[in-house]
Amino acid sequence: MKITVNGNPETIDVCSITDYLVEKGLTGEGVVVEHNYKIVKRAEWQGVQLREGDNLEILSFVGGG
Amino acid sequence: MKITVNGNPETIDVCSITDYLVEKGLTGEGVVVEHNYKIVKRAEWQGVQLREGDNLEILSFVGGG
Amino acid sequence: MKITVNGNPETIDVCSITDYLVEKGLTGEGVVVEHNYKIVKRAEWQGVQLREGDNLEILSFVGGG
Amino acid sequence: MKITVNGNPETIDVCSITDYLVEKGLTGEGVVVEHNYKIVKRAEWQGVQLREGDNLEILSFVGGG
Amino acid sequence: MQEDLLKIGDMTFENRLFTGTGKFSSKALIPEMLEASGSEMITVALRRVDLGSKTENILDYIPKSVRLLPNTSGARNEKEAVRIARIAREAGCGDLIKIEVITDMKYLLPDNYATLLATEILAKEGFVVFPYVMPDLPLARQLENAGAAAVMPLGAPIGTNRGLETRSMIEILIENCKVPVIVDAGIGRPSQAAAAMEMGADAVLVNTAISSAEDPAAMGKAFSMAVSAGRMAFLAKMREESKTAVASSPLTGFLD
Amino acid sequence: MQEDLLKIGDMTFENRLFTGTGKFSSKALIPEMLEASGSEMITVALRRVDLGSKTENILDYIPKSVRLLPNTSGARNEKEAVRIARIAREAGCGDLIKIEVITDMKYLLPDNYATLLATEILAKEGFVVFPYVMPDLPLARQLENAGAAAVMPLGAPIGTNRGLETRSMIEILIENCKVPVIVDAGIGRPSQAAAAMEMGADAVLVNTAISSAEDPAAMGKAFSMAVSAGRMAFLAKMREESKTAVASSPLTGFLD
Amino acid sequence: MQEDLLKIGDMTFENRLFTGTGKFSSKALIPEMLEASGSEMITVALRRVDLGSKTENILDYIPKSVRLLPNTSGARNEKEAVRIARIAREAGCGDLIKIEVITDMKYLLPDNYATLLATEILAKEGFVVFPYVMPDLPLARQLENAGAAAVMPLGAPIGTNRGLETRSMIEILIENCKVPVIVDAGIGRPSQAAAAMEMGADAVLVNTAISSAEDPAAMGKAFSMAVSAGRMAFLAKMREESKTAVASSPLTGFLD
Amino acid sequence: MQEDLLKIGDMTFENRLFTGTGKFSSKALIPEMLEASGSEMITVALRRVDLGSKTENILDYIPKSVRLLPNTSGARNEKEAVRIARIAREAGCGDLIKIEVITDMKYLLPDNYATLLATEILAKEGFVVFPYVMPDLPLARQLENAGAAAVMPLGAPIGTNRGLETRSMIEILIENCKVPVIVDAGIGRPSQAAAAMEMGADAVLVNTAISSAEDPAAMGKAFSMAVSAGRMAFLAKMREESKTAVASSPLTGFLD
Repeated sequence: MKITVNGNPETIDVCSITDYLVEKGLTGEGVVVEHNYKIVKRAEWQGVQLREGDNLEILSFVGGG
Repeated sequence: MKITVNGNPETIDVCSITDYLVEKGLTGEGVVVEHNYKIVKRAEWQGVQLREGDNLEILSFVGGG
Repeated sequence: MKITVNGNPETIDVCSITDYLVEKGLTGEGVVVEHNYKIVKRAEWQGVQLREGDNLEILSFVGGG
Repeated sequence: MKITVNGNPETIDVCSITDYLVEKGLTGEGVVVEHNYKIVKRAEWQGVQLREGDNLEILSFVGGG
Repeated sequence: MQEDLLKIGDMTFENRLFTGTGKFSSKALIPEMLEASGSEMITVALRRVDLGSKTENILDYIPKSVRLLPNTSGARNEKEAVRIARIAREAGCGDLIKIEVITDMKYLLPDNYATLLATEILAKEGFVVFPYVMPDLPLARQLENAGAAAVMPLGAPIGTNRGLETRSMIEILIENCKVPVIVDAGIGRPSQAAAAMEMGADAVLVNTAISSAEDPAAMGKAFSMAVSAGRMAFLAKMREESKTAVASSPLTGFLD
Repeated sequence: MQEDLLKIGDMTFENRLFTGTGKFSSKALIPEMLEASGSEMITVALRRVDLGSKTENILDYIPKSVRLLPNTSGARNEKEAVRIARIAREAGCGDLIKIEVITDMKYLLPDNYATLLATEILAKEGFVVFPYVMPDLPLARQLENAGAAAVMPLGAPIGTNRGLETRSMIEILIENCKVPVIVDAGIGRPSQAAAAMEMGADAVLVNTAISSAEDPAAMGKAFSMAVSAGRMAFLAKMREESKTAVASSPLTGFLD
Repeated sequence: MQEDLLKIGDMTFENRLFTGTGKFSSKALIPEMLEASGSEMITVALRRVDLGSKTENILDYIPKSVRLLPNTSGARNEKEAVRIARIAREAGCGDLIKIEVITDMKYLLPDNYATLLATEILAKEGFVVFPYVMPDLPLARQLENAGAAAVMPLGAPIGTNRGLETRSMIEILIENCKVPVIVDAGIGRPSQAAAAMEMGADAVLVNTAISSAEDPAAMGKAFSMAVSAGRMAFLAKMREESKTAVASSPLTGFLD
Repeated sequence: MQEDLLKIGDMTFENRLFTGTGKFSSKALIPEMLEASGSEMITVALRRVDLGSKTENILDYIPKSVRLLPNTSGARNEKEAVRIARIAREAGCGDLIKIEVITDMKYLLPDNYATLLATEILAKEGFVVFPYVMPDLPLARQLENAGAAAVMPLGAPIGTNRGLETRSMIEILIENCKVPVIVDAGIGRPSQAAAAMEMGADAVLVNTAISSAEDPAAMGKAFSMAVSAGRMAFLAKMREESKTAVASSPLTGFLD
């Protein structure tokens, strides 16, 4: 199915946010996820199944002043 | 009758704004009048009769930077 | 005969300082002459005959701050 | 006998520079003595007898920038 | 050198020194100062007439040829500023208004945001708005969008005579603003006014330093000359600073 | 305001901007600049005539009404300075001499002591001596005792346009010198010249900033106006700086 | 000297130098710098993960003992700032947020009013808000009323290393603010950081000058020492400047 | 960072802050200050013993590990300076001498030429000479040729706390002198001492600002840290100032 991640289209198999992040190796500290424009708390990642057309924003900290 | 001028109570005889200003010698350039919190154009001064309880603000220019 | 003018050797015919300056077109205001390391006043130029081995410095004003 | 010490007249009994300094309690480190306008090394204090009319300068360090 | 006119709204000015009527020991000094300085615009404030004493009318001391720039001094928020502006216009001295909203009574610093709000309202009503503000580029751009005719950043707190303390922020305004930048407040010496003009400021407004000088007319003339000098130097293109020296006389030894 | 003349030796000057002939792109700009600035004294240097090329005489470009101040540029010690001074006088342009002894070729800083020695000799010979020096009060007093007609401290290295970098030392000279103090070298902007005059300097000498401007005549006029402005402000007594603000409009609220 | 702790909200800091993670040539230099400087709080920014490349996590380079101060860089208005702040908190690094709303892309100057609006919203949501602003007393007071934990005025535009260009406006903030004043942006040299502390600033935030130095650890230590030195001098009460000299040695002649 | 030692003559110093013993409210504060600051060299003056009162010996308050730098204060010409230097050496505290010849009693400015003459004589006699002078490159070169071990230019008149007023002239000394440049006099704040070191000065001498602080020990430590910070920054290579801003956070919008 098709979803949008950080602005880019992507095709994935049905899975939870956790599954997706694990696959991408993005489970580290400081990673934040917006699912369809709503922040999803880390504790709830496992429970959220991604669906066709969903929008994901995956963010983390970078150097800044 | 009693009116308020620049915040102070005053007792005057019935008259127009013009009459009042003439008496006070305040007809010079740059004088502005608010009658009951509304600006009254110079041209209309003559037509406005002061009434019991009216509020007058009489202003003019002073030194300022 | 040979003389030195402003540090450079020159060969000239016998003549006075005035003759030399006239030939060079250097008679204008502000020109100063040292003859054998002594300043020669303008009034005395005519009287000084140049000799073999003489040293002349001819100076004038230029732009400066 | 009379001598001058640091610009002031003083009357003392015959004695050496050392004797004088000991009496004044000025034997500490950093004290310097000029006797009749010549510096006297510490080692030579003992040998110098003060005479009528002598001039002594006794100096030491003070606070300064 | 061809004519160099300052355009603000539909007005043009030859003299880039603006002045103020505050703090003269005697009103009679105002016309002398205007004469000596050649200033073409001067500020005035608005207050209640004192019915008790017979106070002279300051307008009688300002030649008709000099533009009046009423200010909104006394305003503590945008509402009061708007009210004062409307009254000032009613006084029949034109559409110019210097917006001055001050909440800080110690340093008399303007409230930039209230000034922006008042500017939006008054510009819509056809006023030619001169907002007096802290030098702040993002705000200045909002003032331009709101229809301000110019921006008047302060050089230092009013009346301190400390000059261009906010220099670097004003330079940024000058570089980026589309409307004229008029340095207002804090300028205490002609050299400071000249420096503002050399930076590229469009004009300077000086009140205290002139009106409280021992000789206001002479000081007004001094500021006027300094402003012209700074402007002329700006137009005549000054050279940059150089780290090492550059000889003005030939560098050769005398007889080399 | 009554006349304000600068006296140096037995000369008097109305205009307190002195100028220089160095570094003009064309000599023809010199008379224009003198005309525009009204400068009453200008410096020149002395060098060997170039016998090869037909060089024009700089004196042809300086109106007789303007005083010539020959300098001793090129001198590396007091002897050379004295020799150059004597030659300059012989050139028939009067007794004025600006002593300039430079040993440092990067920053062109004057050698104060050699300058003092040359001043002693030349003052005795009847020269009107203008010593160009590092600002240094003890030295300035020795120069006065040696007969200097004025003291010319540098504001910054020659030609740097960096202005009054030595400000505090110059202020001390102004406060303590009996002879006129003329700030020379380093002044790059009219505002800096005005600031020097506001401090109480008696005059300013500007060469590079004027001669190397795109428009020397305009810049000369700008400096002249700035110098007058600064002088006028000095005489009109400016107010001190104040830490906190002082209102120029009534401090009362609008309707209080 | 007894302990001198900085309190912000319910936090306390011994070290008054705050640092940033921007512009290090290698992330590995960050822990060295933190070790050398002893800085107890450091800023970070938030961005989309680059799914293409395997980028290391900056948090791995920041010891747990050092507080994280996420900023809202990238926000162009209050809405974006609020959104970034909420996401940052969700990242599990606490309630601190440095609000940075920038509309001017050349000088990167903050939009004071948008920053005020974001502060109001976020303070209500329990954030400990550090607003980065142009130094402006009236605005700072509104920030205090809005619940800001501190005020962070800029000394000069970000990354310019020009130091305390806004000095006089910052002094006014220090004198009048109830919350801590942290000078942020533009500080390029330890001496400038020391000067800010001597003025009475509560802390200084330095990023570029440290991270882009040839030796960031050494520079971090230099800034840390300078900040302590300035603070210590502020507490030890320095003497005022004096116009004339005051001898440090006895003024008498040697043998008087 | 490897060791960074200051070498003067055959001495080496780890700490680049030199101090003075003048104007302490109590001599007992001197050892505390030396302890807190870690200063390795301190100045003293020489005067007639007061035979009337029992004055304590200042040397009792200076640890043997700290070098003594006697000055020639009180000298009004080179002869007196030489005489004082010889007496000081006789006192058995070594060959170091700070030459201080002052003729101006208001600003206490040194007489550069008399100082040069004294330096020539004393260097020949084997003294390690520290001449205290007005910053003046041509003179500094003559001092080097005369055998001075260092040059000590003043930043501002003694005791004024006005800092680096002569900054640009000192920068020229630092750039061109072969012997160490030690900024002496006028430094009132740690930030000023740090700035001197950032410029590349080899050391700083501070007396009044430390001894007349409310807490001399704390102030001594503050200056010592500031001097180290400035030196460290100088060695760690600071970046230049930049006219426009340079982002420390990614310049992209948050979600771009």
